[in-house]
Amino acid sequence: MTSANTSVKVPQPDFDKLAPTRSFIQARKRKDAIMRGLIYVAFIIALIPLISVLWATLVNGLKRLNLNFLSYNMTGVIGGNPTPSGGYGGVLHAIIGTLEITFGAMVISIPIGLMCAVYLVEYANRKDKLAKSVSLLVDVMSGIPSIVAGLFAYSMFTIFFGPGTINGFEGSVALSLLMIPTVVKTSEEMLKIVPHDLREASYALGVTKQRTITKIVLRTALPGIVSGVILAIARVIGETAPLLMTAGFISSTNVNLFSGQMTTLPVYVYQEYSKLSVTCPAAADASCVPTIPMERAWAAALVLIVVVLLLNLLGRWVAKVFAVKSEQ
Amino acid sequence: MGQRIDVNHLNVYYGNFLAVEDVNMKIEPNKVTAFIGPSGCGKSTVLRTLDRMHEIIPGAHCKGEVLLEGKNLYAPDVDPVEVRRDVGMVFQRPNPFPTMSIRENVLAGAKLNNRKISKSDADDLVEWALRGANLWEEVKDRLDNPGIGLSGGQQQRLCIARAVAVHPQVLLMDEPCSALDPISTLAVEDLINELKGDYTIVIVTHNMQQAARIADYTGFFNLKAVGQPGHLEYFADTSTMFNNPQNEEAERYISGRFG
Amino acid sequence: MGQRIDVNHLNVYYGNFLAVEDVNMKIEPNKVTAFIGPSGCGKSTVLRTLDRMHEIIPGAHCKGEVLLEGKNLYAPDVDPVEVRRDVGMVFQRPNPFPTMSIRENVLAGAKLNNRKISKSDADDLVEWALRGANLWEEVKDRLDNPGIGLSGGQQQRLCIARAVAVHPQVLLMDEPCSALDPISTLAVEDLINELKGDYTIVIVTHNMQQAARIADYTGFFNLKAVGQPGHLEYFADTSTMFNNPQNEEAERYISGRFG
Amino acid sequence: ACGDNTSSSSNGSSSSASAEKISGDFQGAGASSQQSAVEAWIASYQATNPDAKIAYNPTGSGAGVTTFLTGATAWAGSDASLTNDQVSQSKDVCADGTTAFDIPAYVSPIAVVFNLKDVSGQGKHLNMDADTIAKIFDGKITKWNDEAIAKQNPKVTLPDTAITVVHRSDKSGTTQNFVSYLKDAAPSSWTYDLSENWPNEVGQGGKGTSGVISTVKQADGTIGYADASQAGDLGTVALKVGEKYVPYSAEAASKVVDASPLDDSAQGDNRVVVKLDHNTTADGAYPLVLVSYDIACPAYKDANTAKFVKSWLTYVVSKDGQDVAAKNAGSAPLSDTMRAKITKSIDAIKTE
Amino acid sequence: MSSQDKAAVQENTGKTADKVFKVIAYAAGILILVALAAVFLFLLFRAWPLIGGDQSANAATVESFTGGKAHNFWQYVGPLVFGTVLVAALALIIAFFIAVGIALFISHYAPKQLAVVLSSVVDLLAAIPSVIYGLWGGLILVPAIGPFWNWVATYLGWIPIFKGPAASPARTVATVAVVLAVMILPIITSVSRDIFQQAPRLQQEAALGLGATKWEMIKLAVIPFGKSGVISASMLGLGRALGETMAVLMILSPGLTYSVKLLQASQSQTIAANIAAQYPEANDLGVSTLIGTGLVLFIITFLVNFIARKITEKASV
Ligand SMILES: Nc1ncnc2c1ncn2[C@@H]1O[C@H](COP(=O)(O)OP(=O)(O)OP(=O)(O)O)[C@@H](O)[C@H]1O
Ligand SMILES: Nc1ncnc2c1ncn2[C@@H]1O[C@H](COP(=O)(O)OP(=O)(O)OP(=O)(O)O)[C@@H](O)[C@H]1O
Ligand SMILES: [Mg+2]
Ligand SMILES: [Mg+2]
Ligand SMILES: O=P([O-])([O-])[O-]
Repeated sequence: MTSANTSVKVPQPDFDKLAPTRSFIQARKRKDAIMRGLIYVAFIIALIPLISVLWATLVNGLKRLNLNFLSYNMTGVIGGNPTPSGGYGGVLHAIIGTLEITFGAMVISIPIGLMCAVYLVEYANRKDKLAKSVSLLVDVMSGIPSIVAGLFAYSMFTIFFGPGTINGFEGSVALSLLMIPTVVKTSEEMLKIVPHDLREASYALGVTKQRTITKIVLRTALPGIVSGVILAIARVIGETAPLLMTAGFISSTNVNLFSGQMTTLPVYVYQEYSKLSVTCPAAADASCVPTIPMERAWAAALVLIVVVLLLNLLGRWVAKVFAVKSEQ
Repeated sequence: MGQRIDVNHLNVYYGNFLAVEDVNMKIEPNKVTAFIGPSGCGKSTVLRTLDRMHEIIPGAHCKGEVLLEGKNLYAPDVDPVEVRRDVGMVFQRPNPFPTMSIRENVLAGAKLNNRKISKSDADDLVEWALRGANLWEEVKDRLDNPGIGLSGGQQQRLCIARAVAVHPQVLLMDEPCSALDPISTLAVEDLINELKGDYTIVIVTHNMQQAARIADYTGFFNLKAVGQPGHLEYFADTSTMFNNPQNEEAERYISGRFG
Repeated sequence: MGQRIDVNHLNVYYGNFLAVEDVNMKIEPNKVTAFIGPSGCGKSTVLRTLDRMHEIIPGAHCKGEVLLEGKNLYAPDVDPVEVRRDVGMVFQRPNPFPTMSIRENVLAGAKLNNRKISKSDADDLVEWALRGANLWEEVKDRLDNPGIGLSGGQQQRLCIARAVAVHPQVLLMDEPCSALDPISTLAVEDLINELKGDYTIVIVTHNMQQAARIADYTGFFNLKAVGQPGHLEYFADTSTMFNNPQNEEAERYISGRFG
Repeated sequence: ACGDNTSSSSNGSSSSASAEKISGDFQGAGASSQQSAVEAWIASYQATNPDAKIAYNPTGSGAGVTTFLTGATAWAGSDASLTNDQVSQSKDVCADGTTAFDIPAYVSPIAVVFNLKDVSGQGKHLNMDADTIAKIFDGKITKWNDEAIAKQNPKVTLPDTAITVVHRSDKSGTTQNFVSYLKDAAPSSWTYDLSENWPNEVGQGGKGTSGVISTVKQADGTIGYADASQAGDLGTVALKVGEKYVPYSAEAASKVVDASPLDDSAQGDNRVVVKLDHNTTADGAYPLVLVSYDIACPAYKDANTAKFVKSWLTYVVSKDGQDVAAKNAGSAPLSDTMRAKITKSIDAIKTE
Repeated sequence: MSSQDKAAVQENTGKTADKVFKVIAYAAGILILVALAAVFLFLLFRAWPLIGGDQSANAATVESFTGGKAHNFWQYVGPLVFGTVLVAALALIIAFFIAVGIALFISHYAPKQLAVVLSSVVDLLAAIPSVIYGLWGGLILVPAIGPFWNWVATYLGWIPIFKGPAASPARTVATVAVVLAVMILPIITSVSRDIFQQAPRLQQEAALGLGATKWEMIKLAVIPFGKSGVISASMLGLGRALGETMAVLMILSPGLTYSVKLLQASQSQTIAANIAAQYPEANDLGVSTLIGTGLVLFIITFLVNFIARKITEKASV
């Protein structure tokens, strides 16, 4: 009944020869244990600096982090002297600036980045020249030094809105240049992982490509995309160099993204770090703190981390709400 | 009412590889047509050309005609999306949408197409489709649980319910029962029998008994050798196919049967 | 020589959900034992406890004993890796390694056990395993093509070849033929018959004819209701099971058979 | 606005200044050395002109002047005076065909700071002449107990520690003033061209004044130079002037500015450029100073800007302004004679 | 049967939306090209005086940047390129294995609860701004790591790259590489972890079923699946390391040599940090020169990504 031709000599492997030796089994076990060990060690090695960063920021930052620091800007702060409210200046203006500028960058880059990923994964053919160059250039774009992105945005705004134009949105444009490739790449990975079966199932129900993409593919990939976007925000929220040049630095609060200079938290940190210390008049009492800029720098760094943490939690929460339940 | 399908001189390619050669057949409306044949002979491939589903595989394309009620599916002005709305499909591997609950999966066809549907209609539709797929009793208390949490067999029945819920004219099934136990299989076969009053059904199966039980017509696919294209060797009504085949290859294949 | 398996008071849980309750059975060495039963009754679940495969599902755990030649698989000093070396497994869905060629897939397990396998030994092993899985003729000219490029049925046979190539003592198969056509199924059944001289074989199947054809013993699993745990309803030698079952549920299930 | 640190009493209209109140948004940019002083000036200035919103972006002198020359800022701060080229470019931004001018606004001593175990500390000095400093910074003297240093500091026991030179790694006016001092006062030991970048590969570089200071603090045996206000508890070097060793101080720095002539080669109207006399032997003068300028136009296209700049610069160079800066930024106040020259230029700003 | 009849009411076919969506997707793809072309052209435009301008003025600018050591643009940019690549490559080497290790730890070794916590910690760390790493690196790591580098210089000094004496304070390439490694570690980890977690269960079970140990299972079924993802994650990390500005600026004591003495100060500088350091005080021609170096950095990234892509393509066939 079977079509196996009996005249062909079927080789009979010698399984005793192929069986593992005792020592080889031990060696495999050892290797497994070693790899396990290495993986644990990698984890611990990485923890040391990471904990150190957080710890340093926490310890140094808590010294000046209080409600006063969060509710005032830097106007009227003279040297190391306390302000009328009893504080030493604060970061309210920088928090507002950071949130607005980052939000601006998100508004620009998430739609573009996501649609670009959709183009690459869902529409483009693998052999398509355009797609190949787009995805190559996305990689290249992710390597644009942030400072060059800043120069680009600055000159673009200079051309369109006159020389020396500096405002928050200009910073957003610079940041979006840095953010788009991260959004594209992480979204692309996540879209690729969505099983082909699901697209087929949807098409078979007579669903258009657009609806399949938005309702099945993007929906299934959503948790991954959200964490990708968080990564992208992380990539830009701490940018300093391009914002020095595009969004500027001001000690008062500016809530208008489209006009006037805007301070962001990283720029604030950097400027305070650069100031290092202030001079207290010889006659000054103990309320004048010569090391106040550095203390403000650390406190602002802590605020920055907390802002990032909150964004993270938000993203995590979104990802959880839309999570794909019990895969496979 | 189900629709008639005519396949004329169909050649299907994956890139440059000719997978199936010169298929010609007439699929009668409101009948069940089964495709049988050895693995790799192109049954799934041909099935997918009937709702242009192969087109989503990059490089896959076909030559020839597939006429649905006389209208060529491959005419330039035909939208594949509309073809697929009339021609439903159930796949070999169960593929419920992982983001959706059982209920949402059944309603997916309607919901994804932005069709407004009242809660009570939806409830009716869900129950009807799940009963048809013999899944209702097992899941009625957990309709809001994720569809992916079911066992393999349950998942496949869910997928059948989902396809049926769109109420297509033609229903294509690619080994829908290969992951089902006999009781579920029987239920699905009953469902197929019930549905053929309204639909044209084409089913790929490895189980010749299944073909013999449910099909009105059977197409036997074969391939001369591995790497060669598959072809439709013999197409006949089922009783001829199994009792008195006029084709030597088909007879050899069928006589290898058991059970 | 195959090994005997004794299952004593086995309860399997997915997290807090008791999926299978109090299973007791003796699986004879060098015989084929089949598990049958409706979908969701826990056949796959029990099968996976026989090589501790369920452990990789987070939260899955079991209580009770599984003795392999009198040695409890779940004793604290037993390494699941060694259990799985002696107890091979073929899965419901074909799962070749996608990055490997056909040849590499077959050799994957053997390479783990013996890295310094000579080219000619490897060639022999590949041919032997692929012939056993009735795949040799179809793929012998493209052993270096990716395994994932095969059709579903071919992939499953490749997976059987891969499992057999490790030459285990016990072979567990979870519906290995559900994606195969009759010819391949027959070949696999022949292979099982041939292998049982050397191995103990446990096979889950939906196809009662298959169980009747190849199994020496058959276990019938059932579940009282959905959401309830499954259990082993009846265990007997195959001819008793199919001709003269001493269990009402089993009889009802089997008499629902067809074909 | 939101979050401002204005005390409720000071922003009332109680202050009786007769001068017209300035209001509007005004931007300046430039030298980072002035930052602390400008912040103090802005805060005090706003106490009397609460409606003036002033932003100073410490982008650096070069960028500050460039921005000023595009017309985007009202004034610029710069550690270097304008070049002739820049003066002629300024025709485009200044109104009525006038050209920009520069005036000294911020004078600050540059301290040579060091960190040496058991030797350095707040207010402690080592004596050095320019030649020794030049040799140290050129890597010719590599040990703290080198003969050249020991000879000048007989009372100090110097350890056998290696010297680590710390210099600025970015382009900087501080560097330029420092090397210009070395070139003038020790021409035989310092032969490099004058530049804003550190010319040799000796020691380590730090970004900005803060980078230099923190590098100096981080290791034993380091020596660097930085704006004196940042010297903190590091040891500093007393420079040899004439036959005496002079530690840095604001008064000593003022003295050298007073003792220096104006640079008459500066082309353009109203310019007040100091040509520092690094070889001064004036008693108690400290010749290593940074003179930072404010740059403005004699006429602006926008009348309000002109009004602001005039009032702002007047305040900055006023005795009040200079005292505020001295107190909060450790700078050396301008002398009255210097102020007189400067005021003439400021008065030339047309407000109608 | 009646229920579906009712459901089959006339529906919006979505054909227009389908077309519009497609156009938007293509437009987004093309926008990337346009944006990049804009950046490139701008850089070229601003750097043009280097090529088309007065060469003696250029020489003067470069001499002012280098204190007379370099006389033309290429002499200036050469050591910068060397430094940039050196620092980024070291950072990637340090980070890569650790990152993949942590990713595997989270995806396959850690208990589920711990894995969830760790995942969020890693995501948080990926988001720590570079200016904070700059603060930490410059003020805390530099003094702390000094003794370690001393030890390395003493005992491993015979290896040329570890030639002593180790600089004190340790504002060296080695320290910067460590900081950059710490910075890119969470990025590589985060992406790799996501990929590893997606590795198909079926293949992992197959491997275990053959008697593979956990590590062998990872080698058989997880790493091949994740390879291209991990490579592209590394490229993401490398890209960030190549372009990192603030941390380098705040830590490194720069120099313009071709030396690989990692433990000595004032040996190398990166292009990005150099731009940030020189830009504020640069005149027009100086800015052109700096933008020219930016253009070179741009081209380096292009090449790195091009090569990486070739590798990924080969790996995924
Ligand atoms: N996506 C694809 N790309 C390239 N070749 C393919 C693809 N899918 C199938 N083929 C090839 O086309 C031929 C027909 O495959 P098809 O899946 O239609 O067979 P089948 O009869 O359905 O087999 P089975 O019973 O195993 O499902 C086979 O040679 C197969 O290798
Ligand atoms: N990973 C899992 N997590 C939770 N529950 C599970 C999981 N896998 C299976 N179950 C449940 O355990 C029970 C037994 O499932 P199992 O897959 O063993 O059934 P089966 O008899 O093999 O069914 P089939 O014939 O459909 O494969 C079912 O109720 C199923 O829902
Ligand atoms: Mg098929
Ligand atoms: Mg099962
Ligand atoms: O004010 P600086 O030019 O020295 O930074």
